[in-house]
Amino acid sequence: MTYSVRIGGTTFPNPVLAASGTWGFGLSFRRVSDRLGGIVTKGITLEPRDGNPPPRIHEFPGGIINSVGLENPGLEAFRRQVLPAMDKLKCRVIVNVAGFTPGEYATVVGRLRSRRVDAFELNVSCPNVRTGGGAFGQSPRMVETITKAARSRTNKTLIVKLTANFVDPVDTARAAVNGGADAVTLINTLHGLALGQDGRPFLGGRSGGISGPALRPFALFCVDRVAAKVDVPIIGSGGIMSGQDALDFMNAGACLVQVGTASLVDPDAALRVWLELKQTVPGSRASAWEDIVGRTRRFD
Amino acid sequence: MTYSVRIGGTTFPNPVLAASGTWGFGLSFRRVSDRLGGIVTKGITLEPRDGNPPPRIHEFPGGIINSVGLENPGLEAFRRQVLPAMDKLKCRVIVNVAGFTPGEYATVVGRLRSRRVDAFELNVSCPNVRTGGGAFGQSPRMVETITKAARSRTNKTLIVKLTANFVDPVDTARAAVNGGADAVTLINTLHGLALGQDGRPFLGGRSGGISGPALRPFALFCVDRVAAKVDVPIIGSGGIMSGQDALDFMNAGACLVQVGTASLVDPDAALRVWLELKQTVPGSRASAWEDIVGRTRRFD
Amino acid sequence: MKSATSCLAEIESHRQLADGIYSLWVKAPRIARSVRPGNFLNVRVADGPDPVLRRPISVCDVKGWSVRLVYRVVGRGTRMLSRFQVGSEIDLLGPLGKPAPRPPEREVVICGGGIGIAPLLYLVRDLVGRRRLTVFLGAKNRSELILRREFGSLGLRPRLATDDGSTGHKGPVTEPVLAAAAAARHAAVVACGPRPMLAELVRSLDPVPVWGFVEERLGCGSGICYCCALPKKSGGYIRFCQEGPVVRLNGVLL
Amino acid sequence: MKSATSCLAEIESHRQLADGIYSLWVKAPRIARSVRPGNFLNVRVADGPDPVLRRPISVCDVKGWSVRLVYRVVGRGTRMLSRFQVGSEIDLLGPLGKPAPRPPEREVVICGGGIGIAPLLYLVRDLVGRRRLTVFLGAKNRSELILRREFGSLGLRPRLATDDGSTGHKGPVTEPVLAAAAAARHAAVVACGPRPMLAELVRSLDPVPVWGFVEERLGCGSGICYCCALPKKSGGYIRFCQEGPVVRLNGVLL
Ligand SMILES: Cc1cc2nc3c(=O)[nH]c(=O)nc-3n(C[C@H](O)[C@H](O)[C@H](O)COP(=O)(O)OP(=O)(O)OC[C@H]3O[C@@H](n4cnc5c(N)ncnc54)[C@H](O)[C@@H]3O)c2cc1C
Ligand SMILES: Cc1cc2nc3c(=O)[nH]c(=O)nc-3n(C[C@H](O)[C@H](O)[C@H](O)COP(=O)(O)OP(=O)(O)OC[C@H]3O[C@@H](n4cnc5c(N)ncnc54)[C@H](O)[C@@H]3O)c2cc1C
Ligand SMILES: Cc1cc2nc3c(=O)[nH]c(=O)nc-3n(C[C@H](O)[C@H](O)[C@H](O)COP(=O)(O)O)c2cc1C
Ligand SMILES: Cc1cc2nc3c(=O)[nH]c(=O)nc-3n(C[C@H](O)[C@H](O)[C@H](O)COP(=O)(O)O)c2cc1C
Ligand code: FES
Ligand code: FES
Repeated sequence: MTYSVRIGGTTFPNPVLAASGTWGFGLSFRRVSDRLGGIVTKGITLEPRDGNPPPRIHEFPGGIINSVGLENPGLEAFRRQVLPAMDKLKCRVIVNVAGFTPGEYATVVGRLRSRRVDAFELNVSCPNVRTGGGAFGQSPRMVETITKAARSRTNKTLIVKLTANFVDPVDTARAAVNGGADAVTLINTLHGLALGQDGRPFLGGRSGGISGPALRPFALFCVDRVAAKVDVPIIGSGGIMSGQDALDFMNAGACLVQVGTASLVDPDAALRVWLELKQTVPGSRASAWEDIVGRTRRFD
Repeated sequence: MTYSVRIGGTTFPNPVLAASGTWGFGLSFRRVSDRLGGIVTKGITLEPRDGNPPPRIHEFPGGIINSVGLENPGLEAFRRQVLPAMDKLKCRVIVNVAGFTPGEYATVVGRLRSRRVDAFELNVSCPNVRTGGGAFGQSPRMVETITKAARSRTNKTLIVKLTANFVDPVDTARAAVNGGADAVTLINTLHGLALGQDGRPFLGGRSGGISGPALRPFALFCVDRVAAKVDVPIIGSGGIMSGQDALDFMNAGACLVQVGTASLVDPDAALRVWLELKQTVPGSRASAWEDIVGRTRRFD
Repeated sequence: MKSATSCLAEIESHRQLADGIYSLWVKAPRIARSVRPGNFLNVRVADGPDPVLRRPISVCDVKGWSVRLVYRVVGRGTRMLSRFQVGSEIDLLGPLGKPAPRPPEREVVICGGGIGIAPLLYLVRDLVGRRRLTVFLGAKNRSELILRREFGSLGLRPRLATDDGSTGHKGPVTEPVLAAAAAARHAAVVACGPRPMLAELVRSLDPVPVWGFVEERLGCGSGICYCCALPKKSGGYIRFCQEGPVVRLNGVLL
Repeated sequence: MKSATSCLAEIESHRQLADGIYSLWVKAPRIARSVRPGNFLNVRVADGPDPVLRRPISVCDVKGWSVRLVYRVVGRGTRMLSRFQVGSEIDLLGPLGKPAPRPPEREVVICGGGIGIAPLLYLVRDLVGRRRLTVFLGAKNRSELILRREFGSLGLRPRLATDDGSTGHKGPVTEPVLAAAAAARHAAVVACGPRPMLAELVRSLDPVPVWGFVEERLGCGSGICYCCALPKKSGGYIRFCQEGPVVRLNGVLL
């Protein structure tokens, strides 16, 4: 029996990935990275970015709001300094890419030809920057344009990470497919605002993105909805903390899942999710996931 | 100094309302109802409805998901049996109305001429019924049509309760204003799915609506966003549990707030929210809320 | 119905009765004064919103100003409840639910299974002397046959059943109940226990009236949220927290 | 840096030092072995996700296999922490953060304000005998001047200051510090306390190097989330949980 999952040209040894922005570049906890299905890097932009002023994180019951604002070293420093260090990772590497024009996505994707990069995840859904990012993800047309632009520059596996902020992800998932995506990730963080006692926005970036268990039932709804309507592999993301949570997303239709906020609480979380998930799978099929992915719809 | 707030033709003695579906018809806890700014009834439809099969409620960290499915006695029974009993209430009464065609909204609104009804809240955003309801709220055009239809049948204060499920509430708020609404309520519950261990949907209605503190930062974001872009009075709703939460929504731009899920935990919650909110207000202005509503945008 | 309020009650004693089953006495004069058999309390187990909702627990007994709850740890909420210390305060909403009606029949058969024994004690206390009672209590094993002494001190001799035969009849408690109730043709049955037990009683005893405590998933417990639908045989639902928790099982779908 | 793991550590003692200030000893051999002055632990205070994040607490002292944390209750998380019982286990992630560098200067002035006294103890233990130390401790009042005995048993005579004058200098601890440090021109200062205190030291002592423990809002504490930005004077941010918590304050915006 195999636990592996194939998307585009990439085979992931198991379906649990570390989510973008919550795992750095996979280097801090290699003992975990190397046992996961793969890791997704922090979002990379063409130019380096300092990110948003502090505070960048706020808590509310069941979740957090972050406004990191895509702090990253930029394409060139990533290529020259970070990527070589990632050579020692033994897992699949997905590079998360953000941009402010479709051309920027294409450029970043086009220049990362290293074999160390297995796939790209186009982040058209980051709510923490004023222009581009999140706004793109709310327009199916822009999603298609960006995906096409990136597709034309790479043969690697191409994933588009979608938002459900004020847009039906069914529409943007279709757009991503039309643009040539191999898979979609559902969902990125949801817009969130937190205020201080005097009414002033608490976060340095004014508002931020909601993640953690509070996001889970909405994310799960989105996965189920897109799975029912669009024929595309789905990577589930939103509040996954346990093997049962991961199983829920797979039942709803995801073939891979990402663990984000949970890793902030415990760096072993993603690995624990994988080990717990593995426990729940009966060992009788050629592929462990055959009976599991999309199971929920069989009860309809 | 006054704590009252005026919307359309209705003056609310204070800005805290009990939210629809979480306060029945205000009769169970009159000692609370009578001290609130007002109460919003359970959603009323033209025909009686049994609602969804159980279970109708599920918990997740920081929130709940409900799929009551608009169980209600229908317009006629409401008019004949419930409304007379509500005569003894000493507070403002807003009747929440749901429908499956624009005409149904209009009919319900048109037939409720009783002076006991101060205002209507058109629920174009209930996620717990397959057709109509939620789907309407995702289309600005439908929102406008429904609002117009209702407006043509009543002179009472007209509020439209909007969703942020897969639609930008800025667009639907504008539509509501164009249709003749006096105010909008932001936001109704967000779609949520919960699964059992075997992948089967947990709720009898399959999926449901997320409410409670987990919804709060997203709801607050929506209020702030609409307040910045649309010139319409806003009633805030989503996870309000304390006076500080209510103040947050007013700072973000709401002139009234609704307390929903908190009342399920403690029937005194809405009253407590009001008393706590009152504490936070400096007593120096003609209207207590002058300096408070929309304060957040002054920091931009 | 009087509208319920929440109150903070001091915990007077809190101990384990059997594996995972706890007995909690709280000092709650207002509740003790007004609570009726069949009522339940909605208990706040967290001081924040996780879990958001209260947990409904039936009143097991009342003595002076004190109220007793007996509960089984089945998940996160009841586990949190089990950690409350003597001397600390607990937030209770109630009494909630409709008082259990006294069956008009002169003869009443009581059937409690597992943790379902607990809510029957206070109800039986009310019926003693008013009806001819036969009490049947069943559980997995001897140690989970809780509250035997309390039933005994009401002058009753409960007939016992355990799955493992460690005490009384070996097998489900429904077996001795069915034998007895079939004999007593004019009896009513009042039962509390797992759904399959309740369903079996209704099915096998038909048309004998069976009243039962049902455990439904609640939202508010106080009638305002319509989250507690119990399907009626005739279609539609009853608002369980208002019409129950003790309902005539013959009329509902279990 | 070695990558951190979480572990369950048994609580050996837990007591109140002053109003709202607690001392916690845990048995954590792996941490005790590897922790360095300046390191902190990220403490899980809830068993569910409310609050979601851990709470960072500096290591105050180490003895054998045991680690001491001293903290002040300021909000929900620290209040939950204060309720942990002796004998129970607590989930700790660490050691985290960069070990505090030993200032190259021969003379070091230590300045602790309020709860900021706590992280300095372990650091001072490391410096004793290696640098000439002058220790200044300040607090609101005498009872909040914590850990005086511990500093004393290192052979140091801390100079004290209280806001209310109940012990030592009456007024902010910065006053005696500034007097002394201005005299010692080649000293470095290591400080921990409220931001205004730190800012005042940097401003008044310029260009004397001031090293300080800063309290920034953290996400992971382990370098993977970029939520802990501390603005540099030269623009941009340092990733505080990796470069701190002890940083050269002269280079950052407080
Ligand atoms: C009117 C009423 C009276 C009750 N009286 C007692 C009693 O006297 N003693 C006793 O031990 N138990 C009683 N229960 C059951 C008790 O409320 C549940 O066991 C408890 O809510 C489970 O909470 P949990 O967080 O531990 O479990 P969870 O982790 O939430 O769930 C575990 C299981 O408990 C059940 N459950 C969860 N929430 C509810 C809910 N709100 N209502 C009903 N079931 C739920 C679910 O079926 C679930 O499978 C009563 C229930 C009701 C409705
Ligand atoms: C590296 C580091 C070491 C620390 N060492 C100690 C120590 O040894 N002893 C001690 O008493 N305190 C220490 N703190 C501060 C301690 O972490 C906070 O007081 C605690 O997180 C507050 O949590 P709360 O839930 O009680 O407060 P909350 O209710 O969350 O908030 C109360 C206040 O605490 C602050 N706060 C909340 N979360 C954080 C966070 N993650 N990081 C920093 N501040 C926060 C906020 O400014 C807020 O105003 C340290 C902080 C850092 C970053
Ligand atoms: C601190 C933080 C930083 C993040 N940065 C990125 C990012 O750079 N690119 C991206 O696509 N998603 C980013 N995300 C979103 C996560 O990858 C994930 O999709 C989201 O948090 C929901 O999953 P979770 O609830 O498991 O965290 C970030 C999330 C967090 C909490
Ligand atoms: C059990 C339940 C039933 C509800 N029924 C209705 C309804 O009939 N009509 C409506 O407009 N909103 C309904 N709502 C939504 C609430 O009025 C409120 O807008 C939402 O729950 C968010 O606020 P909260 O987090 O304070 O609960 C319902 C919510 C709950 C929890
Ligand atoms: S549980 Fe809310 S109405 Fe019954
Ligand atoms: S707190 Fe996460 S990187 Fe510093």
